[in-house]
Amino acid sequence: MARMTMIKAINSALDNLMQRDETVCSFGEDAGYFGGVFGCTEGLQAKHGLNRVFDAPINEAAIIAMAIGMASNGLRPVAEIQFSDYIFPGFDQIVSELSRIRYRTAGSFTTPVTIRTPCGGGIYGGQTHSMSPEAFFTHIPGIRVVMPSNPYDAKGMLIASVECDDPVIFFEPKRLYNGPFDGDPHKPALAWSSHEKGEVPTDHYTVSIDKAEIVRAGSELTILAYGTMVHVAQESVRVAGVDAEVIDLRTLLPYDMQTIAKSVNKTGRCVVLHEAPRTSGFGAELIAQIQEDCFYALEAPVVRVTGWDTPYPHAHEWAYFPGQERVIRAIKQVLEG
Amino acid sequence: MARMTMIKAINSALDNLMQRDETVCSFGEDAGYFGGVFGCTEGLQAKHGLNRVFDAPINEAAIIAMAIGMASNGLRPVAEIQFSDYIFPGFDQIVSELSRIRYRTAGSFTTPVTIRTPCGGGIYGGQTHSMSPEAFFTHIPGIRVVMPSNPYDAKGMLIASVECDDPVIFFEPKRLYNGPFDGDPHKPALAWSSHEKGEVPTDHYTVSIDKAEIVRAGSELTILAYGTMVHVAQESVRVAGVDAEVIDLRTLLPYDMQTIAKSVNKTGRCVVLHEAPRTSGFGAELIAQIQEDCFYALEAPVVRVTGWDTPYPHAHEWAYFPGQERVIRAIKQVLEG
Amino acid sequence: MKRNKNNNNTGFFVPEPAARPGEKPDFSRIDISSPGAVPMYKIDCAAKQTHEFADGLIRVLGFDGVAGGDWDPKLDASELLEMLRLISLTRTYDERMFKLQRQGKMSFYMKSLGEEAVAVAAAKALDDEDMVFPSYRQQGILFSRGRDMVDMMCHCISNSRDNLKGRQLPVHYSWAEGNFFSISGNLCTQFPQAVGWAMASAAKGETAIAASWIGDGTTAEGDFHAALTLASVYRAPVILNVVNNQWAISTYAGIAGGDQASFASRGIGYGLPTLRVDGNDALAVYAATKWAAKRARSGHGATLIETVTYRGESHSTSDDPGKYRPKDEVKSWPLGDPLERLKDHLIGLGTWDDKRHEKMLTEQAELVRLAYKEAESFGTLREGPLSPTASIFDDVYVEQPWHIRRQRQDLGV
Amino acid sequence: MKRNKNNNNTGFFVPEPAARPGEKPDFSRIDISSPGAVPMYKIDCAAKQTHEFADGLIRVLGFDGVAGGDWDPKLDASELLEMLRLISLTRTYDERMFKLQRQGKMSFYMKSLGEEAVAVAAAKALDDEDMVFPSYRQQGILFSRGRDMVDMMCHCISNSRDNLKGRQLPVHYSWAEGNFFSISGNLCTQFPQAVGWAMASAAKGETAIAASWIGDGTTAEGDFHAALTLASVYRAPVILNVVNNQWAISTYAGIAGGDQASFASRGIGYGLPTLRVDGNDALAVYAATKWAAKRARSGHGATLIETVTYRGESHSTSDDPGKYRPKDEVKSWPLGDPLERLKDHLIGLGTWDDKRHEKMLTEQAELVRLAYKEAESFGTLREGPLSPTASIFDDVYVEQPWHIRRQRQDLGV
Ligand SMILES: Cc1ncc(C[n+]2csc(CCOP(=O)(O)OP(=O)(O)O)c2C)c(N)n1
Ligand SMILES: Cc1ncc(C[n+]2csc(CCOP(=O)(O)OP(=O)(O)O)c2C)c(N)n1
Ligand SMILES: [Mg+2]
Ligand SMILES: [Mg+2]
Repeated sequence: MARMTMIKAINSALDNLMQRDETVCSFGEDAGYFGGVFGCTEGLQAKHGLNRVFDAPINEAAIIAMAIGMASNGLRPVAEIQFSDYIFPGFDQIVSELSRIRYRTAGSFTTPVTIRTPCGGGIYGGQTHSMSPEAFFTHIPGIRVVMPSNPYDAKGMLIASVECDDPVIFFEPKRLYNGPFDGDPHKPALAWSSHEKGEVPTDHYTVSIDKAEIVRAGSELTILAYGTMVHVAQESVRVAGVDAEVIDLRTLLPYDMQTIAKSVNKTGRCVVLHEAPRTSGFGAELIAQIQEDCFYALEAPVVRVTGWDTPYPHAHEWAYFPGQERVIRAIKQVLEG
Repeated sequence: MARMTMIKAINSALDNLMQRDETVCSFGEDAGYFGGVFGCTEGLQAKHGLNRVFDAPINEAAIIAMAIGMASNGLRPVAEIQFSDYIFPGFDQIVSELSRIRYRTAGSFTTPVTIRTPCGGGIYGGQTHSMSPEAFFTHIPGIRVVMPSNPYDAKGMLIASVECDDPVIFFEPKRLYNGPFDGDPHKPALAWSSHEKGEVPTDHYTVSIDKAEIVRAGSELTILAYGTMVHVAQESVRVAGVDAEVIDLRTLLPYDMQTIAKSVNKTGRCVVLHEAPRTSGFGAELIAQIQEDCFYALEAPVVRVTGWDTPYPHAHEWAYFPGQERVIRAIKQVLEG
Repeated sequence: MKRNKNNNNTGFFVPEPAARPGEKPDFSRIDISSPGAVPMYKIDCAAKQTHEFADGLIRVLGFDGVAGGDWDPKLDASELLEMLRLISLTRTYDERMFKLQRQGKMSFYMKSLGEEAVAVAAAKALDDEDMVFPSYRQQGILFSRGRDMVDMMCHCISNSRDNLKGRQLPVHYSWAEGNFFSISGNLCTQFPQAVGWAMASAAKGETAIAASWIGDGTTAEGDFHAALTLASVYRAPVILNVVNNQWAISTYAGIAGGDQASFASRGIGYGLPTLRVDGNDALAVYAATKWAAKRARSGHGATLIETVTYRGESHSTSDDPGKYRPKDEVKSWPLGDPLERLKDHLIGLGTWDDKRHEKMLTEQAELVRLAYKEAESFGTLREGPLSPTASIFDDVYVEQPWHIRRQRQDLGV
Repeated sequence: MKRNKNNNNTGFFVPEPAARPGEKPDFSRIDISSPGAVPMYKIDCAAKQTHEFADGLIRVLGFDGVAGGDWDPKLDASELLEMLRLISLTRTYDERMFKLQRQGKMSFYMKSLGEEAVAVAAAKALDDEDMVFPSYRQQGILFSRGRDMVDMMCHCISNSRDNLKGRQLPVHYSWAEGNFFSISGNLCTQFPQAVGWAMASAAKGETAIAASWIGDGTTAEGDFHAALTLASVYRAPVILNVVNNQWAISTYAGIAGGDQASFASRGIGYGLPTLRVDGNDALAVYAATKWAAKRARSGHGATLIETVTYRGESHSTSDDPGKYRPKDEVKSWPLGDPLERLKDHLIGLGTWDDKRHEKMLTEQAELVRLAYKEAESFGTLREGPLSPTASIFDDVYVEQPWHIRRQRQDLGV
């Protein structure tokens, strides 16, 4: 075991995968020689060779299409999209192709592609380096959508994703790359080395991409979060001094409704968090399903704490980011409601 | 006044617009000389000239980008995307550009583009001519999303869309182009000439793109629908013999929450319909907001009747399409729930 | 807004075809070099060498039926006959299926009339292990690779034997066993995928290459550029084919930029070798494909091939070409008919005659008729039986997740 | 999987730059023709005529500082001096802002070191009414068009005077009054938009044209193809510029296909005239832009221009180029420095000298220092004041809809 940042954990996952399975390859813009703008693929080209880890032209559709073609010919490509804000030129290849090839060929062609891409705000990236576009992907039948919130899960879930025969969109909350972040930009930055989930085995292991994790058991209310918001939730609960059950969803499509429903049926109250804009965000889906499955247990409306329905502003990052203050207000609201 | 199909109504709207405002122009694949694969722009090139109504190369990104550039230079382009299934190559231009230019320039550049595109199933179009992708667009702050359900609204809303200074995605339920469709494929096809909403003024008029319409007042439950599902809802209510309030949303972003909440607060029960896949479909957003605004009035879980979470299958169209049987079952469920 | 007609200094230019309905067809733009005008290149030549003839036309079969020039593949009579048979079979099949669609037997159909040689000759020049990524107008490949016609029909009528379980529109074939990739309804998406497939083949040290086909109109898509960029950068063993049949539904090739430069010449800016070929000349298509395949297989990377042909029928069963082009335009098409030209050649060689030809047509018609009869015994779209309804929930994922399972239960299947 | 190094017959090819960190820089691929090698074309020439030199280099300023050849725009000394001043000012500004970013005054910065002439000379060759759609490395245009430097800085430090209300990343300028379109963080999206803008101008019968700039790496995007297709088909009055500064963050131009063919040559397949220009030669850039602008304005349509230059600094404040290219690579760059070259030319003409040059540099540094002081008086990102917090909810739509109003109330602003 070793303490790793999320970047190192991802790197280690790719390294393990490539060592065990010669069909695994990895590519993206700046992801070859340089090792990626965040360093997730650093050293891998030198170790595994040019045909397995390489730079791609700046064309996200090309990157995804290349991955689809490779996967249909027996490889296990891991494509990196530099920022999830830039995935949209490749959206058609995901919606119309990647997600449907198994279906439209009745299983005779399959495309086990993993697309890794950093998402989320908190780094003063402005409207083109801060997006949380996960909701779009949860409306695409045929792909899986996952998002880890710590290095241990990142490695285990990435390995599980690449080994899974379904295509997976693997979101990496970039604000968590180097350390946990509880939503308070004024505190000194934390490092993963000081966090138990920074403890990462160097060898191969997997973390289920079907299961949510209850990161804090509680009875008063349920908080559903994923990515960076898991940490914001935990700290908000601590500050508010409430006995909340905090669930790290980890996987958004399919999501783990069993764990969610069990918790909400127990607490009767629920807050849903995400960084993405509210309208038609993934929180909407969660709430729709919760009110369907837990209606008679609910004692107050489920409350969403989300990014606003605007592009992500640069200077007013902290007015946009759904930080502790907003989460705590929501907690109070559902407890009173 | 005249009886018109939805196709003619759209054609008439464009004709009126081009007559009144010389900055309005219209283009798309096969939308020039030929007048579009559904005929919506028929005759307009001959009447208004090659520079105002013209064929575009088969590149949806190019079509939308061209519209953005033109709109930023004072024109009012109406871009046609041949099928909404094919809008995704242009998705980036919508998400990253069209929706944000006003915002990122603090209002100093604006891009009043209208994108018209046929959507929905019911014509044996298979997975690439049947999609209902509206939910994706409702998660994009900065654009408006509308969908008429009849010729009268189609014309009035299209004129309102083009005259609106916000970018608008204008979905045209292709199953309604030639007549209303109540979800029963075994009945003989109806024509708009036999429907009161087929009565369309030949002159300029507008229908609000901010307001839903209560197409049937009722007290027992509220049914929210848009596009083709409005007709399915109405017929299902008739067959089920319940006193439902049926609301044609008409506008999905921003949606008319006032009308919705008023109705649900009154009836206490609600069914939401759409053709699109369920998970993270637009129904999820409606339900999330309803449970927030009407929680204490709700007497049963809001039920979704939707397309399945699969690509749209060709042969089993009617097993996929959310027809009357499923709607009636849902009505019973919320009434009993 | 100024509403100027074309070619003025104000107003932008909107290209228009040489002839619209009611006007006289005009194909003076088609530059017809004689067989031999374009030299054969060395298999490892610099791409630049091919660019000189990016606007030319590789031809083998003269209009007198005689083969000639560097590119003559010098095929055996039996190989030539096989191509003739396949082109004719494709046409016969198309003809029947189109009619059956009109009779309501299927929801949709698309013919490849007049451009059958593009698919058939290319397929014959490729190895069976090579993966093809076709568009919807290369059904000829299926016949060439020996796909069972009944299976093809069962797909088109979406019955219980449809290998795609009724999930795809007719003609959107997929045949994994025949290395025939699933045809997408979305244009051009398969072009860069083919490059990725080819890269994987190279990475595995295998000899199979990939080939893909798109139409003239489809070249305008961004994915076209994606494919050429990838193919150029990684020197992928792939053949990228543009089937320029002059029309994209109602828009002529000029709307995709075809009046300004040939589609083959698009490859120049990527440093890809480009071959522009008479698409109605089965021998030229065969030779060009063979050359590109050999080049790819020997590690010299991708080739862009434009086949110049003419779409002889409507785009699909959904449009009426009389609304946008002269009704008899095909009659003026200067490159003739691929079937007739190959037939003339064979007759010239003395290995074929009109009688045998007639006999073949009759036999093929009967073959198709019987095949359809058999296909119908497995059901039709309208009457059934179809694949089991519950199967619509399969293959979305490897395993059915909870939410899809719930939906299946909801439907009660 | 076979793991072959490049150029074998198995394994696909992955291009690599001539030199990596620790290796000797090698620019032997840069073909340096002498001024005059590329002839001047008639304004209405056939596009084909320009294609002959799509791999050549239009140059005016020899390395001896003497201007020559057909393309010499023969500018007045005052015009030359103005360009010198603007190139230098751009550089001085960049230098200071880069440092200030390091000091935490802004979140991000990007320099145009070594390629300032591309923006400055082009801007000077355009009319002020022409709309520019730049990338993030053409800040020189803003200086050329006389934008207030304090305003530029206020944008970069996102303060209360930022004309974009703090909504955009630094250097993503937008200046409607100066016909400078909003810079997008998304690569290439503006390229086809510029064509649309130009078409609208033509449709309205106006004389303004559009010009857009992207980098070498960005040419790989699908929107590049969209732009060239639209520009070719509709003969739009637009200039499409590719600034080939050899690098795209850490990937060299070969990853975008630049080793196989010049970026200028991409235009050939669209029938667009192509000019490949020494980008560090302000006179050549000026002349090429002037030619393309005149051509566009007289109704002959679009031109593709590649300017060959070198990115002298890191990509942005976020990367360390020492990790992917030789540290001193810039010193080996054969096309020299645009500022030095123009300065030498002016000195050669006798209208400039080192002393005046030093004085100009000192004055500009002081100008920039004072401007920043003034800018800071309107706040900084860290300390504020910023635009009012409530303003983040404005301009999403013309009017604030109910749901955004609710969210504003939620935030309590
Ligand atoms: C992305 C996308 N856009 C639009 C369409 C609609 N469409 C189907 S075929 C076609 C024309 C294609 O023409 P061409 O590429 O010349 O091929 P051909 O039909 O002539 O073989 C169009 C516009 C589509 N299927 N996919
Ligand atoms: C669509 C998209 N993909 C990726 C990026 C990330 N990115 C920003 S700049 C850049 C490199 C661009 O290189 P080039 O086009 O050569 O321009 P230069 O920076 O050299 O001026 C990349 C990959 C982006 N901004 N947008
Ligand atoms: Mg065609
Ligand atoms: Mg560059």
